[in-house]
Amino acid sequence: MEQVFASVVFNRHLTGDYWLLEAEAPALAASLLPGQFVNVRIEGSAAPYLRRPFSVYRVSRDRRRLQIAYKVMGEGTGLMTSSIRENGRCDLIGPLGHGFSLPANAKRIAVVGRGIGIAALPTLADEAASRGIEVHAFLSARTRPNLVALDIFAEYAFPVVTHTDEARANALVTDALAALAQKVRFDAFYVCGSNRLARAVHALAQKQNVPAEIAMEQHMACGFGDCHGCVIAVNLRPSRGEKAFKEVCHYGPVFQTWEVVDASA
Amino acid sequence: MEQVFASVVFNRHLTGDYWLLEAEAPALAASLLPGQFVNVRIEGSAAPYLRRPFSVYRVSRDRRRLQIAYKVMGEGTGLMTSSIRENGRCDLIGPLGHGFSLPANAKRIAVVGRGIGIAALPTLADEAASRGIEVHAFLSARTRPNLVALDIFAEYAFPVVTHTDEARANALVTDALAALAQKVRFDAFYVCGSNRLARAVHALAQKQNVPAEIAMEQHMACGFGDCHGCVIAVNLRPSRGEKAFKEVCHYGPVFQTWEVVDASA
Amino acid sequence: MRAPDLSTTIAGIRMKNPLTVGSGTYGHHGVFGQFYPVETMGALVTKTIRSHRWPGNPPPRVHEVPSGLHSSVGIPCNDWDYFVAHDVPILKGLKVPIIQSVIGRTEDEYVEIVRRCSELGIFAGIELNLSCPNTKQGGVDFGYDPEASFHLVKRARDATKLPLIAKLAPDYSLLSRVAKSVEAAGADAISLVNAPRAMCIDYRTRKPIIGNRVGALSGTAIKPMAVYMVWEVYRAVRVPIFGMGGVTDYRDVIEFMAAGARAVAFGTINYVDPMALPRALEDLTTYLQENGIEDVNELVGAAHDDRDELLIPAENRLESEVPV
Amino acid sequence: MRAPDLSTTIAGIRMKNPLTVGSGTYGHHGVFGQFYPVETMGALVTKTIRSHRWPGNPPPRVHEVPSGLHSSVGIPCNDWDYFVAHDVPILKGLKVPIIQSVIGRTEDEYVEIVRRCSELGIFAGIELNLSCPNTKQGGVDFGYDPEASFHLVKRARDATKLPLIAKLAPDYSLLSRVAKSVEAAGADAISLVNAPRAMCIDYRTRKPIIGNRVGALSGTAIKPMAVYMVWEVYRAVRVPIFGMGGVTDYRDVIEFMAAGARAVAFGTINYVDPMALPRALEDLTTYLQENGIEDVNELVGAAHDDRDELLIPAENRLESEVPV
Ligand SMILES: Cc1cc2nc3c(=O)[nH]c(=O)nc-3n(C[C@H](O)[C@H](O)[C@H](O)COP(=O)(O)OP(=O)(O)OC[C@H]3O[C@@H](n4cnc5c(N)ncnc54)[C@H](O)[C@@H]3O)c2cc1C
Ligand SMILES: Cc1cc2nc3c(=O)[nH]c(=O)nc-3n(C[C@H](O)[C@H](O)[C@H](O)COP(=O)(O)OP(=O)(O)OC[C@H]3O[C@@H](n4cnc5c(N)ncnc54)[C@H](O)[C@@H]3O)c2cc1C
Ligand SMILES: Cc1cc2nc3c(=O)[nH]c(=O)nc-3n(C[C@H](O)[C@H](O)[C@H](O)COP(=O)(O)O)c2cc1C
Ligand SMILES: Cc1cc2nc3c(=O)[nH]c(=O)nc-3n(C[C@H](O)[C@H](O)[C@H](O)COP(=O)(O)O)c2cc1C
Ligand code: FES
Ligand code: FES
Repeated sequence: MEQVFASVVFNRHLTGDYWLLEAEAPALAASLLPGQFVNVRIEGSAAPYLRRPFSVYRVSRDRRRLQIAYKVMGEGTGLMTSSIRENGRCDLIGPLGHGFSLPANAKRIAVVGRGIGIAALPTLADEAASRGIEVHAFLSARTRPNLVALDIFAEYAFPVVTHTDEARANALVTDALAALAQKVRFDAFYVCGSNRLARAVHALAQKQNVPAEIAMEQHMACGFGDCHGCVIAVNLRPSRGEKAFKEVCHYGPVFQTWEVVDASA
Repeated sequence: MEQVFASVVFNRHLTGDYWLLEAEAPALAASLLPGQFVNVRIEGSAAPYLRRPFSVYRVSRDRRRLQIAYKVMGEGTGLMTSSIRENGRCDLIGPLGHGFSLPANAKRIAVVGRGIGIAALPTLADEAASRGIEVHAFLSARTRPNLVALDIFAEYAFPVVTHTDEARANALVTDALAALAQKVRFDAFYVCGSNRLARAVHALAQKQNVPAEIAMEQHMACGFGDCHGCVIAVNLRPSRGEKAFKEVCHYGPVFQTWEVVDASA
Repeated sequence: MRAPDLSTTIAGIRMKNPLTVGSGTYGHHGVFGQFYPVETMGALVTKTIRSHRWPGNPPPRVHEVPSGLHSSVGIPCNDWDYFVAHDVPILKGLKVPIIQSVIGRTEDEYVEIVRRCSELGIFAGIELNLSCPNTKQGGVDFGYDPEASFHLVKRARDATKLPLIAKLAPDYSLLSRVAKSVEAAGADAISLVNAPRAMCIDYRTRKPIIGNRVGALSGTAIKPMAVYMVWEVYRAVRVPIFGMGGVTDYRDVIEFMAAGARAVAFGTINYVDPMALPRALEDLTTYLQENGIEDVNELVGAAHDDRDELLIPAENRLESEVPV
Repeated sequence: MRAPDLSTTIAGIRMKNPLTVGSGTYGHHGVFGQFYPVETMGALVTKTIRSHRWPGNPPPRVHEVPSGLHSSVGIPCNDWDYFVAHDVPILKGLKVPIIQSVIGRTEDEYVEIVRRCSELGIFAGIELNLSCPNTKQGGVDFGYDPEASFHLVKRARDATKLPLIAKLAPDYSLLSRVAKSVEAAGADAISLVNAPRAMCIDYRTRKPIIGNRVGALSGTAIKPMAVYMVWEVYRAVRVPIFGMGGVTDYRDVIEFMAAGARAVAFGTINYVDPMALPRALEDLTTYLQENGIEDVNELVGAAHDDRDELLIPAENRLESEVPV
């Protein structure tokens, strides 16, 4: 983990509400594990005050560059579109947190993402691909253009099931996963970006007795464990009961689904 | 006086440390008097918090557009260069304050400016020219490129004496004025941008018994008289003695030199 | 859908909407309505006046800080005769309830100016600016001393029949006690916060920047503290609250009302964005409509799950604790 | 030119430079030096610990505000055995004076944790975080009550021979009196300011944003108030001051020192710009050189024209006023 003033390769509109930022940051890119994130400072402006956390979307093959796919939400991400410029620099801290783990002999995994949650999945897909693991993607978003990363799954010819609210407002993309899981065996599930999907994935994982991981979000001040600001309530044992607050930036962002599903209820 | 969201005609580098902003603001430009100022809000950024006051540098012949010549000093003016864009809008309040007055039958006046103080003089020169009054300009700056407005005085073929610190660090541009004033009669003096020059002009004006005006600056919060923040100490009588605090934005920015020279001493 | 009811009554003063201005932040040398009709607001709070002429503090008086204004104007004031001759005729012409803010250096000065203002018969209420050092009692501001503020408000109470509003400055240790004191002494409402004391030092000269050395801090920067204080005082007293401190738009108005304010004042923002108040009024109306809220007063205290399950402990709320 | 002398001694603790960190703003689950060697700073102030396990406050705990951070973490804490087993060995390895911050819910808890920390023999000093509601005395924070803080510091004084620093939260009405109380009770230094209480309310839900409802405000926004308070306390007491509140760079360090701080702590900025402290150290050195200042201690109190011509009135400074 370190602070890097990365030189910006590009920062441009990606698709839908998303922008894509690519920066040269070998020190971070080289050691980054799937599911880890970086914390971005918007320089040259007194506001926003805090950094903004983003999953690393992709690492270049030579592991010198990394990408962030970010949705324009409020002041911070709005300013990112205008103030982070090609050939300029970008103040990054990373890699942060604990990422996804792939079971040792996994053959096939399912990744489930919704909205900006999808942005956490490509690094996992890359890692799985490099280990010869087959990835099935189940991606959901409000609108079709907001389904980022379709091109990445296509690169590997991984099967992708998509869902948009425009098309089928009340269905869940995990319905397709549940149906498929009756036929083929998945060695692990991964989910990100929706509580509803997390609950569905968790239920499925429990039924099939396979591990399931979830990448969590929480408002952060530091991103590197110093402020104790980004806690969520987690179950200390799968059977529930005892709970504790854990920092998403330090113990997460990736947790076992049993740790977090229903923990704050 | 009103608030106007003026449409920006251009905002570009002028010369030296100066930028020139031109905006379409008929409501302000139509009624603007020489020496009045506007208060600019930098929009789309939480910082800076306050508006920034600037003399109006020039009004277009059709009195629909106005210009501001501003020196890049700190955060506010720095952001003005990047955030105020062609065809964008610019939040202005004006015209503000009391400007210069030209004696009824004046034939010849002298204007003395240093640094950003020079930016207050062109509106006066325009007005003088329109009344057939001859203007002698005595302009001083740190470096040659920071002598703004030379082109404007040249338009009218008004004689200009310049001075830069590079050339003659310790001399005053008013030395030339003092010398000239022994030969030709000036009906009024105007000075802006330097205490030293103000004292010299005031001394000369007293000796020759002609009116002398000075455009003052003070840190401001509102610019339109509501906060009482921008006071300076002024003499209530030419003979000095009694003093009072007066708001630069409301009673000024233009004062008689006797009101302010040595008032705070 | 029915247009929401924006009117409110605070300290017996009927306002057609809950928006007003912080004393000293609106009104130009006796000229009001430079940007919009003063009648747009529910009530007008005027700049604090004294019973005597006062030049105010030496310049520089204002200095920008991140998200705020550091200032020390010192409440300059013309003499009473000038006020009567110059300001009163203008104020008389305004069709809006006027709350005149006053200050004194001693109890007697406060009482004197309250009496005079009362007699003019043109004000809807009087706001006591308690942020004046009580030189007889060690120089602590009246508003920072539960006993001094009690006695002061009591004497002012006896001097006028007009609604009396006590304006408090930010504080932590004694805020609720002072609030209870002024309530017990007969204040009809509490106004808070005034701008807290602050200082900026120039790192080059290593001297204070403001002429008075000590100044105030106002604007966005103080809002989270001001909201907290309104929330705390709402739990400590029953009189209504004028909330302020860093208000910039309708969202801030809602924030202060939810914390417990019945009316909300625009302060420093008037210098920067003079149309902020009328715009907030429009946006607030839309908000109420969109949220199906028919009466703006429903917002008051909405952030408190249960007003009677008070966070500040019961002992602090006993009437006996109030100095008498 | 000679390199300026940056060293200082505060509360008997020798620091090689006057820079330190605010408790709770530096140090990652017992890991220090994530970005630069912890030995860069003159002293390390650790996160406040309690004598017992405590989960801290419910999320959300942090919320951004203009120029600042609104937060309520609630000082989560492992139990003492964990601290001894896990943190102490790490702290022992650091080559920097360590000031351990402690808190309790009662006087006894404070005394207990002070005693335990003392006995470890690894600390250069102990900081008493006085921002805890004194539930036995109506729930006002110890640090907001001159008497309670006097008694607490006195008992802590008796429980340890280590330098004792009393950390105060922002206040207006009683700040100087509390400062004098803790000085009279034997505190060797005063640390100020802790983050003031604050609240943000979501205008959509009209409920407080932070899980604990009430949170703190820290960062740039509070700096002008913090500088004022250091300035005021410098005039009220003779013990040295650790100044903090919104420090971001060397200019802020100079500002706090000129106001009266002998050491200056970096707080919230550590979350945002973790290299702020080492950069400020470098810039401060350059500043001293460029200004021909040979000893950094010359900056202390430079904003006061005359320390003995005090603005806060003499009565407030009488020793007899201190509650005993
Ligand atoms: C570990 C992690 C990974 C993330 N990865 C991505 C990603 O790859 N792509 C992406 O588009 N977004 C991602 N997010 C969410 C992203 O951080 C927020 O959308 C962003 O901070 C919004 O900033 P803003 O100023 O535009 O919005 P505002 O709403 O104005 O932000 C206000 C405050 O809320 C915080 N905040 C707002 N939304 C979130 C959120 N969802 N999670 C945490 N804090 C939030 C901001 O950081 C800021 O402090 C991630 C969040 C976390 C915690
Ligand atoms: C009536 C009037 C007319 C002016 N006309 C011009 C002009 O035509 N061209 C031009 O370049 N400048 C002019 N100035 C000065 C101009 O306002 C400042 O240079 C500008 O505000 C600096 O802002 P900043 O954020 O870049 O600098 P910073 O130094 O970062 O500003 C910090 C604060 O100090 C204030 N401030 C700084 N310098 C001055 C100053 N000289 N006068 C008043 N406030 C100041 C700013 O407004 C701001 O509040 C004028 C000032 C006044 C009062
Ligand atoms: C320049 C200035 C002058 C002020 N004058 C007065 C005053 O005369 N009387 C008063 O009670 N409050 C005065 N205030 C305080 C405001 O009314 C208000 O309480 C405070 O600024 C907090 O609100 P804000 O942050 O919205 O400005 C003044 C504030 C400023 C900034
Ligand atoms: C998230 C957070 C946690 C903090 N934890 C502590 C703490 O445990 N003990 C303490 O004395 N102060 C604590 N503080 C207060 C800081 O040490 C400091 O006094 C305050 O934040 C003001 O400085 P700043 O504005 O530079 O942050 C904390 C502040 C923040 C923002
Ligand atoms: S964001 Fe600071 S501990 Fe996680
Ligand atoms: S700037 Fe507000 S009165 Fe002049």
